[in-house]
Formats: sequence, C-alpha cells, structure tokens
Amino acid sequence: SSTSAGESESDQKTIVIGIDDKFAPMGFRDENNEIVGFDIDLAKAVIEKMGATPKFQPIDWKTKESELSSGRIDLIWNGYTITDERKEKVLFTKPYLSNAQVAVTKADSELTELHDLEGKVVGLQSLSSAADALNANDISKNVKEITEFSDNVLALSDLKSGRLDAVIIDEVVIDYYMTKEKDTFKILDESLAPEEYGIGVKKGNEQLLNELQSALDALIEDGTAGEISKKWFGEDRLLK
Amino acid sequence: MSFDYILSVLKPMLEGAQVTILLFLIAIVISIPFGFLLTLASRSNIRMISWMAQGYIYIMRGTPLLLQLLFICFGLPMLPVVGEYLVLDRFVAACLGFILNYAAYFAEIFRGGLLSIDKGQYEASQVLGMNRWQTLTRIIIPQMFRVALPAVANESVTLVKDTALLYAVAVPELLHFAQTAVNRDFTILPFFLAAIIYLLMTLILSLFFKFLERRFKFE
Amino acid sequence: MSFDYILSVLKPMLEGAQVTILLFLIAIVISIPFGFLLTLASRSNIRMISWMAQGYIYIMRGTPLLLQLLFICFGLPMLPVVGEYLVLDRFVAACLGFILNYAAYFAEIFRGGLLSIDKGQYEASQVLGMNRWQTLTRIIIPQMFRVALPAVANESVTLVKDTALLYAVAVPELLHFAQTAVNRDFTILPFFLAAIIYLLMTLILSLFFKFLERRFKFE
Amino acid sequence: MSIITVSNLKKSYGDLEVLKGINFNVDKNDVVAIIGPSGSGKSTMLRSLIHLEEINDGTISIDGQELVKNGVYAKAHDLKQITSKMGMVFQHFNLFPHLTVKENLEIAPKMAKKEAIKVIQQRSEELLHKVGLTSWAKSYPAKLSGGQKQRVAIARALMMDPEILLFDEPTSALDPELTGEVLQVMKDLAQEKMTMIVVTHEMGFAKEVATKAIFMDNGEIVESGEPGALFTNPQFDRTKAFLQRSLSS
Amino acid sequence: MSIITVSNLKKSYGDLEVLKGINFNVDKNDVVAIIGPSGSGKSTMLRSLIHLEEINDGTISIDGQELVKNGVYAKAHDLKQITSKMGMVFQHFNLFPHLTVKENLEIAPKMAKKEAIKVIQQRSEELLHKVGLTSWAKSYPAKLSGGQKQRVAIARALMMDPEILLFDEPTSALDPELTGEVLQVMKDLAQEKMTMIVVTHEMGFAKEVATKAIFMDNGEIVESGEPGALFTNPQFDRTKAFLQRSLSS
Ligand SMILES: Nc1ncnc2c1ncn2[C@@H]1O[C@H](COP(=O)(O)OP(=O)(O)OP(=O)(O)O)[C@@H](O)[C@H]1O
Ligand SMILES: Nc1ncnc2c1ncn2[C@@H]1O[C@H](COP(=O)(O)OP(=O)(O)OP(=O)(O)O)[C@@H](O)[C@H]1O
Ligand SMILES: [Mg+2]
Ligand SMILES: [Mg+2]
Repeated sequence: SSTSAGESESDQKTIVIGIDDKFAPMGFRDENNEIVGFDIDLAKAVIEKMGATPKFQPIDWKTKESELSSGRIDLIWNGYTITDERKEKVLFTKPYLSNAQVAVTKADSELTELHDLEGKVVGLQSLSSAADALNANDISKNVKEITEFSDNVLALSDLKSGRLDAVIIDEVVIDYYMTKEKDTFKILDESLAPEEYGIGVKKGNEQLLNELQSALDALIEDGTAGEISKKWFGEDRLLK
Repeated sequence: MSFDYILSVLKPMLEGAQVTILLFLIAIVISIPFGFLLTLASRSNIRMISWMAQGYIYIMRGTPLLLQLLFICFGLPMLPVVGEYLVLDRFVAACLGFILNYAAYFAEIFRGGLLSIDKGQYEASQVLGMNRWQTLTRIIIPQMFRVALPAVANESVTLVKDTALLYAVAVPELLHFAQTAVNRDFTILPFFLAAIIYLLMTLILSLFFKFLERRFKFE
Repeated sequence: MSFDYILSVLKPMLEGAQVTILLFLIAIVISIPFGFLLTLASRSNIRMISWMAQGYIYIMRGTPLLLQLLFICFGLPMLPVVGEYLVLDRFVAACLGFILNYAAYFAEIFRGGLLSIDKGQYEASQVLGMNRWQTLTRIIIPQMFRVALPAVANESVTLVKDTALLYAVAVPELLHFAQTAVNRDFTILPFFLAAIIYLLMTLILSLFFKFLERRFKFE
Repeated sequence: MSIITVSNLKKSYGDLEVLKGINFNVDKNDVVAIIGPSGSGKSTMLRSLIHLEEINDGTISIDGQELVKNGVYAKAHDLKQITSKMGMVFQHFNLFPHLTVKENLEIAPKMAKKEAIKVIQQRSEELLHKVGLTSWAKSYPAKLSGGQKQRVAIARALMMDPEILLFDEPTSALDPELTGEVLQVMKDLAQEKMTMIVVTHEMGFAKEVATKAIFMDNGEIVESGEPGALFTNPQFDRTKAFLQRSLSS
Repeated sequence: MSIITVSNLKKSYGDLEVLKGINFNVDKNDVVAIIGPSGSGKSTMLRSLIHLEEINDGTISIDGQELVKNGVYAKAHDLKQITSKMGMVFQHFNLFPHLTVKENLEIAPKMAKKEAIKVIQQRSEELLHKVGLTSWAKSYPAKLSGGQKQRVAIARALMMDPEILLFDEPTSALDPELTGEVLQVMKDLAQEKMTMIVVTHEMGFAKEVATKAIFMDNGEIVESGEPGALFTNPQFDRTKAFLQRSLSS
C-alpha cells in the first residue's frame, strides 16, 4: 500500500484523508516510511466499500480544521475526538471507537494520581482533545505549565528526556507505546475524560457523510472492521 | 547503525529532497524576473505604482515567510465570499508563497544593483545614441546582474534552507521525514543525514554561483 | 468581528510576542560578540583554529535553523551516554540554537566589514606607533562596526521573523497563537493581527538601526 | 561658418545659477580649450551642448539646426538626430565594463542598425589600430590602464562618425605618466581637422593644440581668444590670477 | 653627519626584484625629492625606511641606530623606538574616518601615554593652526577637501614630533587646484629645517624646495644630486628621457 494510491483508476473518485502521521497506532509511519495503522486500514476498507480511492495526506494536526474547511482534505480521520466545540464546525459520523484522555508519566515517577500533577510541567499535542480534557479538569489550574507540541511523539520524547513530568494523551495511543516500549511509561490511576472517536466531514457535505456512515456501518456489521481491530488491538473494540 | 538502516531512513528523505529541489527551481525561476519587475515598479515615475511596489516589498520583508505560507494556504480560503475560489493545491500554495516572498528580497537586491551602476553608464549610452530600452537591456541589466550575483547566491541558499518550512503547509519534505525517523527510532542519526543533504544541496548551489561569478567576471 | 473578539485573540498573541522579544534580545546580545570572536578565529594564523571556525560557519549557514533547533532540543538528549546531560530547558535550547546560528551569520558580516577596511588604516596606525591591540580596538573595530551596521540591521530583522520557528520546539510564540485562533474560529483575522505585530516589531527595530546609522555617520 | 552657436545659455540648479547667459561660437575645424577654476560651470556648459543637461534658457544650434531655441527644445526625434552629430569623451571614461574593448566600440553602431555588421567591424578594427590598441580588442576594460581606457573611449566616440567631439577633462583621472598617450591621440585628431571642444586643466595642451581658448569663471565667459594671446597677455585680473595659480603648481 | 644611511638595500616580491641594491645618505635638514617612472620602486624604498615593507638584504640606519643590518632586523622594542623617529604622509591621506580632525591628531599621542592630555591638546591646537584648519577641529574627515585632508595628515604626523618626515606622492590624489595648499605647508616645514624625503611627480616643487634629488628607475638609483643640476643637466639618457616626458605633459 502506498501513501498516494491516487489516480490509479481514473473513473474512481479519490477521497483525501487528513491524518497525523505520528499518531500510532491509528496512523503512523513504519520502518519503510509507509503510513500504517488502525485508522488507515479501516479507512481503506471503508473508502473501497464506497467505491472510491483513499489518499492519505499527512498534515500538521494544528491546522486540521482549516485543512478541512479549505477543502484540501475531505475527511479528518485519525483518532479524531468528537467534542461539542468541534461539532459546530465539522460534521461527525457516529462514534466508532471509545477512548479516554489519560495522564502518563515515566515508569519510575513518584506521581500516581491526577492531583499529583500539581506544580508539574505537563505536555500535550497542540489543539488536540487532550487540551480540552485537561482544561475541563480542575487540576489544569494547578499545574505549573502546559506545553503544546505539534505531535504526541515529540511530547513523549520530551517526557523521556525529563523536560516534562507528564503527558496528557489518548489512551489508545499510549497503550500502543506501552506494548512496544515496556517499562518506560505508566498511566496515572484516574483518567481525565472518556471520549469517542469519529470521522470529520466538512460542514454542508451531508451526502459524503451519509455514504461514509453506511459504508462504515456495513463493515462493522460484517465483521471486517472487527478483524482490523483485532490486528491492531488484539480485540474487537469497535462501538456497535 | 547498520548500513541498511541508513538506507531505509535515507530513502524517504531523498524523496523529500526532490520536493525541496522542485520547489526551489520553480521559486527561483519565477521570483527572479518578478523581483526585477518589482524593482522597476518601485522606481516608477508613477507615484502610485512605486508606492505599491515599495509597500509590497516592505510587508513581505517585514513578516515571517511561515506566516505568509499559512496565510496563503489556510487564511485565503477563510475569506468571506471569495474564499472558496482561493483554495490552492498545497504545493501550488507553497510555491506561490515562496515566489511572493522571494520576489521581494530579489527586488531589494536588484535595487541595490541598479543603484551601484554609475550615472556615467547612462550618459555614455545616451551620447552614443542608444535609446532607453537598449540602454536598459544591453548596458544596465547585464551589469546589475553581475553586481547582484553574490547577493542572489546568498538568497538562493537561504531559499533552499527555507524549504524546511514546507511541512507547516503539509508538503512532506526532507526535514519532516528526518523528524519522523528520529521520533520513531529514537536516534539522532537522521538529523545528521538531513544536515549532510542540506549541506550538499547548498554546496552545489554555491559552487554553481561561484562558477557564474567567475564566468561573468569581465576581466 | 467585534472589538472584544480582537482583544481576546490579541492577548495570547501579545504574550507570545513577549517570548519573541525576549529571545531576540538574548540572542542578539550574545551572538554579536560571539560572532566577532568567530571572525577573529577564522582569520587566525593558527591553521586549526581558522579551519574550525570556517567549518563551523559553513555548517551553520548551510543547514536550516529549524533543523538546528530540532537537533539541539530533541536530538541531543538522544545521544548515547551523554544524552541525559544534554536535556536543556526548551527556551534555553531555543536561545542556544539562535545564538549558535546567528553568530555564524554575524561572523560573516564582520568578516566582510574587516575586509572593507583599507590597508592604509593599519599602516597609518603603525607609523604613528600604535600597537596591534590599540589599532584593533581604536581604529579597526569601530570602522568595522560602522560598515557592518546595515547588514547587522538586516540580520536582526531576520532574527525577529525567525522566532516564528519557535513553535517547532514547543515554545509558544505569537504565530502559534494566531494559528490556534485561526483554526478554532475559522477566520483569517488573527493572521492579519500577527502580520501587524511583526511589522511593528521589525519597523521599530529598523528605525532603531537607522538611528544608529545616522548617529555613527562620521560626517 | 559656425558649426556651433550658443547664445544666452542659462542654467540653474535650484537657486544656484551655474551658467549666467553664455555666448560663443565654434567654427568647423576649431579646437576650443575651455579653462577655468573648479565649479565655474565648464562641465555644465559642455554637457548642455549634447543634451546631458537641460538648460533653462538660451539657444544652441548645431550645424545649422536648433537643438534648443530660447529654452524650448526640439522634438524628441530631432533632438536625437542633432545630438548624434556630436561625440563625447568623459573624465572617467565610462566604458562598458561588461563588454570587451571591441564590443564597446561596436555596440552603439550595431544598435543603430544603419550599417552592415561587416562595415562596423572593419571600422572598429581601423579605429583600434589608430589608437594603438589592436592587441587589446578582446580584453575587458578592467584590464586596461587609464590611458588605454581613455583611448578606447575616444575610439568608441569616433565609431559614430561625429562631426564634433566634446572632451570633459579627458586626462584628469590619469596618472601624469599616462596623459601623454591620450593627448597624442587628441593631437592627431586635431591634425585631421576634427572639430573639438576640450574642457581641460592641461595648459600645455591648450597652448599647443587649441585654436581658441575660453576662460570661464563663476558661470560666465570672462574672456576668449587665440590661446597664445590669452595665456601670455590676459585682459582680466580673474584670468591672470587663475593662470598664475595653474602654471605655478 | 647623515641622519639616514641606506646601503645595499634589496627587496623582491617573489621573483620580482624591486630594489636592486640601493645606497644613499640623507643629512639632517635635507629635503630629498625622489623622482622616477611608475613602478621604479620609489614607494617600496620609502616604505622600507619606516618598516612598512620588510627588506631582503641591506642595512638601514636611522639617526645612528641600525633598523636593519645586512638584512637582519633589530629587536621589536628597538624597531619601534627607531621608527618612531619618523613620520609618514601617504598619497591617500589615510585619516581615521571615524574620528574628528582633532581626535585624528590626538589619538596616537594619547595611546603612547608619554605626555599629559593637556600638553597633547595644546600641541594639536597649535598644529591645526599651523596648517590653517583650526575651524575644522571638530569635523570628520569626510567633510574636508583633499587638500585639507592632506594637511591634517601632515599635522597628525607632526604630533609625534618626528625628526624625519616621509611623503609618498602627497599631492597625486589631489585636484590640481588643491596641490598648492599642501605644497605650501611642506615648504614651511622645509624652511623650519625639517628633514624630509618626498616621493613626488611635482617637478616644480622638487626644483624649488628640494636640496637633493634622487632619480630612480627599475629598482636602482640612476643618479642623484643637487636638483637644479639634475634637472637642467642630467647625466644619463634614462633621466633625460624621463624628465622630457614629465615636463612636456
Ligand atoms: N547635479 C547638480 N546639482 C546641483 N548642483 C550642481 C550639479 N552639477 C553641478 N552643480 C554645481 O554647478 C556648479 C558648476 O559645476 P560644473 O561641474 O559645471 O563646474 P566645472 O567648471 O566643470 O568644475 P570642475 O573643474 O570641478 O569640473 C558647481 O557649483 C556645482 O556644484
Ligand atoms: N605588494 C606587492 N606585491 C607584488 N609586487 C609589488 C607589491 N608592491 C609593489 N610591487 C611591485 O613593485 C614594483 C615597484 O613598485 P613601487 O610601488 O615601489 O613603484 P613606484 O615607483 O612607487 O611607482 P608609482 O610611481 O606608480 O607609485 C612595481 O613593479 C610593483 O608592481
Ligand atoms: Mg567639470
Ligand atoms: Mg608609489
């Protein structure tokens, strides 16, 4: 599979999907620099079902809504959390995966609970739902500093190098890292907020939304989506 | 750090470098003549034109290229009414941003080049019966380019390095892939590789301009 | 576009501008003398020193500042063994990157300034019985700074604009907040505001240097 | 008959009146030396003749045609045709640095497109021979000494076949050692009866070669006449003072 | 007694032998004019005296002390002390553009710290008066004419109280009109019995003021002697040819 499957069959419509190519395991680059991940596999299946061709466009996550509204991408689909604020600007499919924002520290850290973050330096991805989740929690008023990164990986790498005390991040994402790099991180007991992932479509494009929703529903129905989930998470996590 | 690993990291980075080179070529080929037109406009006898050109140059040189790129790529589509017609392909948008920005810098360089040309050159051309157009094209511009060459070389090297900004408008380039690999593999090596590729590109460019300078030394 | 809205967008941007200004001041104050030392080193009679200085200048000028920032901030901690001692505070890392980079540019500027000083100045100083140190500090450096002033001004304006790169090492600056607001509110206005703030900053800086140039005109 | 007549020529820069009503004639084959202290308006006057300066008032006729009449200039097309009868040699040569010596000579005739390239090339070779620079044809001006540059500049002016040659201090920018070769070329031209107007500080040349000398001071012609007489027996104190200063130094 | 003796002075640039064994003496209160064609080595010789050029062989004594003996230079400290007996005036003035006229005069004495600032300031005022530039004390050099600059340069050299003054073509970079004022200052110095060595193209000055003339050609001293005799009755053809060329132009 290639990042720009593009115009292989000219009569097929191409749907451009905006992703953050540093958001494992939903969408990221493997050793061969290919974009892979749960959302990538799912998107390929769904778009094919729709009779179109997917094109994955890595974007700066900070600009995702701008990208969508400009029409350069058709969908935002990469662990994109449904929030009320975003609903004002973006059409969402029904949620297909549940997630939570959690606080992560180094494995050897003394921090154990959310309120231990008081006076600590916390990192997160710029303009992500982690920011919303943290702000919604009272602890946000007591942390020393919140640092925003252009992607989660940079935040995690800063956590490892010790510039950060904790990172607020998607549970799905940190789960993946913790299986890859054992004993590096640990998750604080309470999670910040439960949330759900959906696919973002430009306002006004209800037709695309509907096609997408029915294709997604069909794949969940017939188990294809479940297979993909098992491949990446070892279980079927899809919301039915 | 096996050789295979280096190769596997290098491949996407070299693909990114192609984007860099392509954008560089497009930007330089268009922004140099455009910059020269701006120079002429800024020296125009018509006040309005000269003001507008100078204002343009001032704004482009006074704000970050990164802001200009974001503006063109994400800002323009948000303009009311006309916005929807201003959605450019992101590579086209990037080229446009670089061209608009660098034209202003080249315009300043050429302005300096024109100023450095002695009044006597115009006078000699005039008394020899050459008209304004002949004087400009045969006498002034060749000398101006010669004078401007070192500054143009400098600016071109800066242009190569500025392509690192492309990722802000989601055009995948060299540095982005290096960063991806650094984060994924937790090694500093890709940064070194990227530095070497940039150094090679800027070195070749510098040598090319050195050659031009020697070629047009007029001695 | 209510006035309240503008204010609410402007507030974080102005806070970001403070970071910009702080970094600018630190970087300029340190990189100018450091650059001058580099100039002297690159003209040293000791081959090793002059080569190292020139190599340093070449590498810093041949690779993107963005790469250098990423290298210092995220690359250094990944070095084996020593990495853990190289975890700098991100603002410190950013300052360091700007200083190391700009020192190379200032070194080149000062080198040009030194070259522009007529041999006769050294000879006159010598026959008047001034020693090398007196000649350097009283005769050469003041003239060199005068000659270099316009180029230093230019470079300083570039430095202000380059602070837009701070976002890459997660130091929140002006442009970052503008981008956040644009993406959140779907309006181009914050980009305009950012442009105006940058223009103001570069304008004030230019005026300051114009003043210096007039002050040290020696006429 | 006069080939140049200038009457009541006035020229100001802002409030500064630089030429205060100049009158003089130049006959065909004359060699006119214009002398006078710095700032007296010599250059301005010379440059006005060939329309490098716009005058404020007065009349200039060249070869019977009026370049400017009572301060009103001829039409653009006529202007060009009238000034084309004159060539000019500058103090700082003003060679085109990006062209070789030969190209310097040939560019203007080629642009004018009046003659076949063959003819132009033949003449450029002749003229280079005349000024003794045949072997430098392919060199760029940067390689030449000042004296050689000025000889190229003279040859370049001659390429346009002018009836009158104007010189503005042609040897002032040269090392004393190099003035001789330029003056020699000018003497040769005088011998061939070229009409010349020469602003100069070279009193030797003025005395020896000029058929007429004009002494200017403060925007006016103080006196003029046969050079021998003017130098040995000036009528006015201003002339006397100037000559004393010039000859003693 | 000779204040300067030069014997067997040799100097090469790479393969180019520029000075081929020069011998001459200068007595106290002499005014020596050095003349000769371009490239003959005049400047190199003069600059060697004050250690702006390192010579390859030969001996130079200044006021009884050996600056260099058979090609071996004195120790650094002595070098400085010996050269401090001489002052030098350059063709292109070499004033310090970032200092005012008065500061130009005072900087070197102040650096030397041998005298009280009061004394230095008093002398700078005297010398400015002497060269007629009192009213320009606070101006920067850029504001001055060439002649004024050169007078400042002379005053600056005098501030160090030299016993010998060297001039390298002090008027060559000046408009002819401005040479007079510089030559006048030099004449005054000659009258006050300053020992001077002057490389010059000003034959008038050489004849009138110099007590001795040296004609150099091709790295050698061709002849030397009393200027009147040398100019009117040169012994060698080379001298004759040079004088003819110089005086005619
Ligand atoms: N472009 C100009 N603008 C203003 N004043 C000028 C300009 N050109 C010349 N002048 C003034 O006009 C006067 C005459 O100048 P001009 O060059 O004709 O004198 P000149 O006799 O040729 O002197 P020189 O011997 O120094 O060449 C001078 O006072 C000069 O300052
Ligand atoms: N730094 C140098 N390197 C190489 N050659 C030099 C250097 N300085 C002078 N020369 C050569 O030495 C010779 C003598 O030069 P010098 O300047 O002493 O002559 P000069 O008699 O003063 O001439 P001029 O009258 O033109 O000043 C010339 O051939 C010159 O080209
Ligand atoms: Mg003049
Ligand atoms: Mg000399």
